[in-house]
Amino acid sequence: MEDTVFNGGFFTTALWIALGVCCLGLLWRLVSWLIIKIGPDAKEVSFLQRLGAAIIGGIKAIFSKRLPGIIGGFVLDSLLQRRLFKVSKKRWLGHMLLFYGCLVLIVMHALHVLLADKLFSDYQATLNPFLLLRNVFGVATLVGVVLMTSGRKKDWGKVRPARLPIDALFGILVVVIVVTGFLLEAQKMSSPKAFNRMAEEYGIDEDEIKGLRWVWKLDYGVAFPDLKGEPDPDLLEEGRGYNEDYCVGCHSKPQHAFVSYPVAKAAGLIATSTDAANVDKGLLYIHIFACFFAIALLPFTRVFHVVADPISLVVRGAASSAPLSKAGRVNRRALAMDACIRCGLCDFDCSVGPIAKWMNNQELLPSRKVQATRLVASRSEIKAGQAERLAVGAHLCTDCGRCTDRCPVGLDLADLWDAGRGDLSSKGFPAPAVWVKEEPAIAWAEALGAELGRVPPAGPLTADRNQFSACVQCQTCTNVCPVVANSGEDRVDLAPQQVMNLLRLGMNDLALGSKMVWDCATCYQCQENCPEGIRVTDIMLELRGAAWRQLGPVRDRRRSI
Amino acid sequence: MNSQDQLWDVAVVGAGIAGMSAAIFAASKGLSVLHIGNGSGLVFGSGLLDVLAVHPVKDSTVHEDPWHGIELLRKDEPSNPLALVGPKAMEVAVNQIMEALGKAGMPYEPSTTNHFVPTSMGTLKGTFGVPTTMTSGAKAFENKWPTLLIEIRGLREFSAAQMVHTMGDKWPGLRFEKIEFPDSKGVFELYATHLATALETNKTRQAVIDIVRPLIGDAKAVGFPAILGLSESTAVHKAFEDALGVPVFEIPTMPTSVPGLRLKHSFEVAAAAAGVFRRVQSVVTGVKFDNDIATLTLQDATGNQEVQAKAVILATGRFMGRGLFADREKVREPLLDLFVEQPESRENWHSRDFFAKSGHAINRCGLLVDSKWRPTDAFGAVVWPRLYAVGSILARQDWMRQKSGSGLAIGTAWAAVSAMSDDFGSIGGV
Amino acid sequence: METQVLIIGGGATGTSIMRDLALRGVDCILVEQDDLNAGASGRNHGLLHSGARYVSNDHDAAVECRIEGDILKRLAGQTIQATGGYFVAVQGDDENFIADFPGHCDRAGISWKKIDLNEAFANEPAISRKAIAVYEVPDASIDPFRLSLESVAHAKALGCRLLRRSQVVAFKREGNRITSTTVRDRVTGEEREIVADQIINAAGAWAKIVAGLANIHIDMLYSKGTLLITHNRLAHRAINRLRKPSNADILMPGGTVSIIGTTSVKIDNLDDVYPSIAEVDQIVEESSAMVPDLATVRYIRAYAGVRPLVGASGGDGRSVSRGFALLGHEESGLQNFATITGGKLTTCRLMAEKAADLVCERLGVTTPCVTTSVPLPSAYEGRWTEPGHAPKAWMRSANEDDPLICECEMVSGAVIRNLYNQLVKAGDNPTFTDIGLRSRVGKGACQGAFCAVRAAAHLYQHGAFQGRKGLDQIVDFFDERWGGQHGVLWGEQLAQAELMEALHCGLFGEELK
Amino acid sequence: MNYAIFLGCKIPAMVPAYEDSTRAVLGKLKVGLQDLPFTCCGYPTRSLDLDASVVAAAHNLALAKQAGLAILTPCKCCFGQLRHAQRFLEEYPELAERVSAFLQHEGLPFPNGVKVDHLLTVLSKEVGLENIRSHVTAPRTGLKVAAHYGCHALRPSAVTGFDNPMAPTIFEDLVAVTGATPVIWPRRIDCCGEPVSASNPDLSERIARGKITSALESGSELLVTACPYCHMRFEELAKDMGLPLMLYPQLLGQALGIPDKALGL
Repeated sequence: MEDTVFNGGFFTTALWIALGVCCLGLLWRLVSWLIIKIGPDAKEVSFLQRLGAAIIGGIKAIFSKRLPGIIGGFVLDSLLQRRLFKVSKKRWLGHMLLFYGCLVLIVMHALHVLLADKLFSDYQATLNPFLLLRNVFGVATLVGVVLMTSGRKKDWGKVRPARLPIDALFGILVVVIVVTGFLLEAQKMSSPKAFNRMAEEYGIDEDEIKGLRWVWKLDYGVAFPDLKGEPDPDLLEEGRGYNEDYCVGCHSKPQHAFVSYPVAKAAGLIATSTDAANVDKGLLYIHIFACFFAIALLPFTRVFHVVADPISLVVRGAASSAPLSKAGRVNRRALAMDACIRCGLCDFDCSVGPIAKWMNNQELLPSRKVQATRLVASRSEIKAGQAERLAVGAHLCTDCGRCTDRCPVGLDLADLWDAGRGDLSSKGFPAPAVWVKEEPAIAWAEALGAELGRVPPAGPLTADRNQFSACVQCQTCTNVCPVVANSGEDRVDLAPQQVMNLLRLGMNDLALGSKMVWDCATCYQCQENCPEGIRVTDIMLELRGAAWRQLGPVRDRRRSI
Repeated sequence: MNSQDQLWDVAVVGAGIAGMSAAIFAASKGLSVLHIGNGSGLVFGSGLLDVLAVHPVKDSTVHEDPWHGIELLRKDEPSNPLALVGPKAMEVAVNQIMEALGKAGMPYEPSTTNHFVPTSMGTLKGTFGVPTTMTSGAKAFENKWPTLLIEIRGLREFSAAQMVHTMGDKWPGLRFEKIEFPDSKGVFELYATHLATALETNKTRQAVIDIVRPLIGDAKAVGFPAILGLSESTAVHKAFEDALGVPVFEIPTMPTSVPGLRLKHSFEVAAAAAGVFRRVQSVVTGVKFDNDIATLTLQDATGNQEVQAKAVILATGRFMGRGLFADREKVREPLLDLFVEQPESRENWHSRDFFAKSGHAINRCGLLVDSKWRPTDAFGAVVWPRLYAVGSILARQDWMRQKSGSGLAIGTAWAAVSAMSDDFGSIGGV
Repeated sequence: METQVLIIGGGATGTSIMRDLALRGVDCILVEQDDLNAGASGRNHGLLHSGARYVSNDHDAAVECRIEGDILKRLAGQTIQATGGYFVAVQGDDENFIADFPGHCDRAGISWKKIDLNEAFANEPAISRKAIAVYEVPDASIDPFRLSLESVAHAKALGCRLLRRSQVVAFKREGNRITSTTVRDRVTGEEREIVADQIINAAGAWAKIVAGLANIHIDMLYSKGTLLITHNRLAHRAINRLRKPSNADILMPGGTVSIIGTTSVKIDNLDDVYPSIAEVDQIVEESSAMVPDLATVRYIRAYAGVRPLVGASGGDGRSVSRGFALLGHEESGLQNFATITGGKLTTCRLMAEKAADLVCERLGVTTPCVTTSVPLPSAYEGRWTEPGHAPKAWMRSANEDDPLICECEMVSGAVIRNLYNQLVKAGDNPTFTDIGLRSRVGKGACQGAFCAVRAAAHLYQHGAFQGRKGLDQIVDFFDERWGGQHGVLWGEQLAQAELMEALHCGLFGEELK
Repeated sequence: MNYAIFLGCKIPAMVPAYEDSTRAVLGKLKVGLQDLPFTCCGYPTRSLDLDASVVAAAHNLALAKQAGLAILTPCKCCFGQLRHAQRFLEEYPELAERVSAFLQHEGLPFPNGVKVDHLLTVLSKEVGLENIRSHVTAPRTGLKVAAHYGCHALRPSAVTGFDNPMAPTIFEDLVAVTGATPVIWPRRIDCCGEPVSASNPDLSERIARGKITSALESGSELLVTACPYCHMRFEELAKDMGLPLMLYPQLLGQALGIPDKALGL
């Protein structure tokens, strides 16, 4: 029957289309690693340089002394998922079941003509151990899917790693393929029609078939509607003889199909009607087309990481001794876009995780930032509000490198964040310490005044009148300030006592945009030495927060005009 | 070591000159000293240590011999704390502090009389203890040496031109030159401390020397605003004298002055050397006494703590130091609500003339003490047997007009610590 | 010297008359014994009345204020901040008075709006939570120094002259005319004669004394009013107590500070006008019912002005009409002498118009008054009295020759030099006090202790000062500033004053010079 | 003695030798260290959002509280920030309430009363100078060492309680224990320049250069730091200017006879 399916023009066409889409997709993704530009330095390298870097890198990796290490790393990190194992046993188990379940099914079942038949001389889908194994791996796949998707909410709380609908679709496809596989198998087991077709193929005559039918009803679970009651023992004995002669060579006992067989038994009652309704055909179509669809979809979902990740890990292994060339780095970042599976393990350990939760800004988390980095690099315009959230994420990152350490696929995330900040910066969203200095303080004050009229105090310290009432204008704060002392020709616009004095005068607006506020080294000399106990440095820090909150929107609005 | 874990011999509250001196004196007598206060008031110091220059204030009589001044004071104002300390104790005390400061990096010229130091305002300041970096100024004026004063563009509080204009009639050979400090191009406002720290590096110092050397001409001395180094002033000053070949002196300026910061720094080092345990940023919010032990409540960012001491020295200063606080009704001593001798009503606090000849009455208000420097109530009764008060918080003095601030602080600290250690001897406290 | 009109007194009235006449093409000289706005014109709240203050007891004055206020807002807007004003009644205030207030406002044509208490507290957190009613009216703040400085600048541009520190010491009378006026320069002591066709006595509280020199008696009452300046600005709007006018019931924003006043104390002698300790205490205690912070806030200055009240013969100064008096003195046989006095800062333009009308009629000048239509030009010398202007200007234009001199009010060296040089050019020998009047120098927390030193150094560095002038000026300036600090020396300001004395007496020994 | 070691973000990523040498030295001196799942101390966030920075610190303090441990951090900025957070939690009760609710949701206690120490204070006050001296087997006699204090531990002293902010001695004492000679140099308590290295690199370098010059002109042969930020600021520059640079536990470790490799040298 399979042959008829594959020989049919329709199926073949569909398969070729699916394979074609898959190949084009793969090609597109692979090429994109040499095209996507992330980081300000990406503009400095050409496509050819990047191609060269990729090829040379690959050759170097193969011929380097590190090769055994790379291979070892590949085995441990890719095949055995060592990094994942360290972080979460459950997720590791899920991942292994899913990946190897799928892999075996593909090798042994889907591509048996190409692979299994050649690997195993005695390969027969209906023979043990293959019959048993197919069920085992089918179940493994399903268990893997369940393990991978369950309990995530509990692990991550409110903060969730990024998900795309297309990834969910692919997951559903996998489940559909496996489930329809089981159903199809069960249907075949219980189907008299299938039995008749086989009998016909083998030219079994009328007499022989009587006993055989009983044997297949009792031992193989075929639901013959007309066989009722107990069989004649002789007839059965005879049938068993025929079975030994004709069938056993190709058919193991279906009980080994420990999933399909019970299903078949359960489905036995309606087997005739399903036969009549050609359910087998329907299931087959679903099964096959789900496979085709999955093939076509593969390069466009995160499952593509099965291709990207080993490459990423190899690159990591190859590069860990010497830094990559600029072109290599740029390629690497592009590859990261595909290699990132958004597993969220980086989020789990992110140093600013608590801050992300508190600020309710998931853009602080690495798994989101990978996407954001790509977004920023690929768009010429970013909406102000969105950019603001992205910028917070980019600028609050502490560069602790834990995400890079934890990443199961070995991405150099630290480099990616750096590049992302560079891109944000060149798109007009540098760190506040940078953009505040774009305009003199007086210009900020005028812009702010035009919008707000009256500028509210920067915070509790600034609002506290008694802070400044104690000031006797002695300028000790400035005298001990290393910033004023070392500014040289790039003089500070306002000395610390002048900032304090503006606050005393109630002219917060003039202090907000001051360069001094951002050049403050927060060394606390002023605060320590103030004879009146004014918390000069704490106030500077308070002003930074206020400048960011109050001047940021002004800047965005002015930019959008 | 944590300050709350032990019973201290003495807790000194306040870290101006008086508190610093009291802590150093007490520690050098072998007492364990807990010293509370941030010492930031010291930045207002000029580095000069006055003992007594003016008496009587209403006649503006300036004395060259401070000991003679104190003798006169003893006759005219016998209850003035300076008179109570007396010239002998004063001399010992001030010399001891000058020595301690010298060891801590701020040496003073040995002295027996007042010196007249030219100030940035163009006035002459009669004072006793002169840092070695300033002594040649007094000599240059005294001998009317032809002298060059250096003005630095951007240093706003100091104009050598002003000094020359103001003092020129009494000092004919005085002239000035204006220079640009190295690497200060485009900087509008310079701050003395920054120049002082810059001069502690060879490159900047050499650059200034190279600028000044050709300007000296016939000058026998060169005066700078007080910017010759912060913690290394002796070395910087010496380097200038060596390179310029004439005496070099600093001129005391407005606060925040470099010598004020030096004084603060040197006192901290001297206190540490004497074994004083400092709680710099704590504030004493309450003191309770029982028979033998005082319990002080300290407040800092980590909350309240209690420490215990056998004796307490109050050196919290006047209004600037928060040792006294005036509301509209009266002057109070905020920590212990001690009795404050003061004018009857606010009408009498200040004269309507800022420079009134006899000064302002409120400046003579303060705490009254017995012969052992222990605060008393209005009727002369001691508040607690081992609570002492020193420095400007004491009544019946006007240190600003008498030019006696440091002497008052150091002398009373010395006298009180002496009285206290006698008491410790009698109770076997040490 | 000869001129058509001699104006005596450089307050808001005198300077407005000068400008009014100048605009009509009449030549005039203004003589001022001290400096501009040295009297009541410089010692008030700086409140441009909407008129609401007077609706209950003086309908005409209320209407006059509304009309004049509108004219000034339109033509001299640079001197005015449209702060708006609240009238606030607190528990215990007269309920009938509160209830009648809106109706009175309507009758005077003054717009008002009842403000929900919570909204009022949100807008002006300083208001007492014991407030029971709040109305909003279009009060504004006016800078009287800028007004006078720019009026003079305008008049001078049109050819009129100003003689500061010039005191009238005698009039020569021939028949029904004063033929010559003797004026003494109070700095040099020199005397000179000024021959004028007409003389206007606009000497404010001193009008009685000036008239006395011409043997004319004016029935005049002196009412001293004391005001306090806080270290911070406490409210955005003018906050008036909604009750019968009494002590300490107006809190005015003055740029970066607030001004609370006043009192009303009858005095007989103009030589001794200073804020007494008792008045200061009274203001602090009474005002805190309306704005509780006033009980604890840091005050930096106190000052007192004298209200000249004409035509009364005793009784409480406040109940006398604030309306002004224009006296032609024809009854005393003089044909060329007139006195204008009384009135309010808000109505100074109107007073000037009336006075100028009178002398123009006597001179035969028929050009009508144009001060209701010609805007007051902004002038460099008037710009610096506005609190908060100097820091902005400095931040815009900072350069190497322009360091900050007054850190409290952030007045830069260039401003001080320019003001100084302008006065020198006008033939004066300027003092720090003169510069202080034309800028914010010395008006901040330090009250001159730091800025006077820097200002002197700066002027020496630029060659403007010679000899001992710097030290002399510093000492004089402290004395002048001390007068204002004296009344508020407790708490933080006392500590600040102690620092000032420690530096200037303790360290520099300036009292010994 | 047992501490939760708080490495912060910079040490593992940028100055791993600091971690190695700290662990080696403390191991030798029998100070027990435990690793907790700490996150960012909040210091980098303080410029933009005070509340968030306090939460970040409180989260870590709460982990230590839960484990019943005091915190030891080798980073002066983490030290200062954790101390500051404790102060802000006291100063702003409303913020403390919100933080408390947040931590409760995470299953963590409110972190009052957690002891926070810097490596140097632990060595000086808890381990004790005499105790350390008794372990010294290879004294660095004759070596002139400039100790760089680091601002965020020293100041504001009211918050950090590290040492006398004007005339500190703790670091010199610890240098002396190794047998080396501490140099009192003019700029020893000044800023290293690192906090402005991103926003104003020129300024940052001028400050750092000034410090190194000051150390060199005072005759120092080695500059010692005890903070990853300061260390990073000096790393390249000190080498260029000819002043060797070490982390304090490296210097101490050598004196204790720990092999260089274990100290990350």
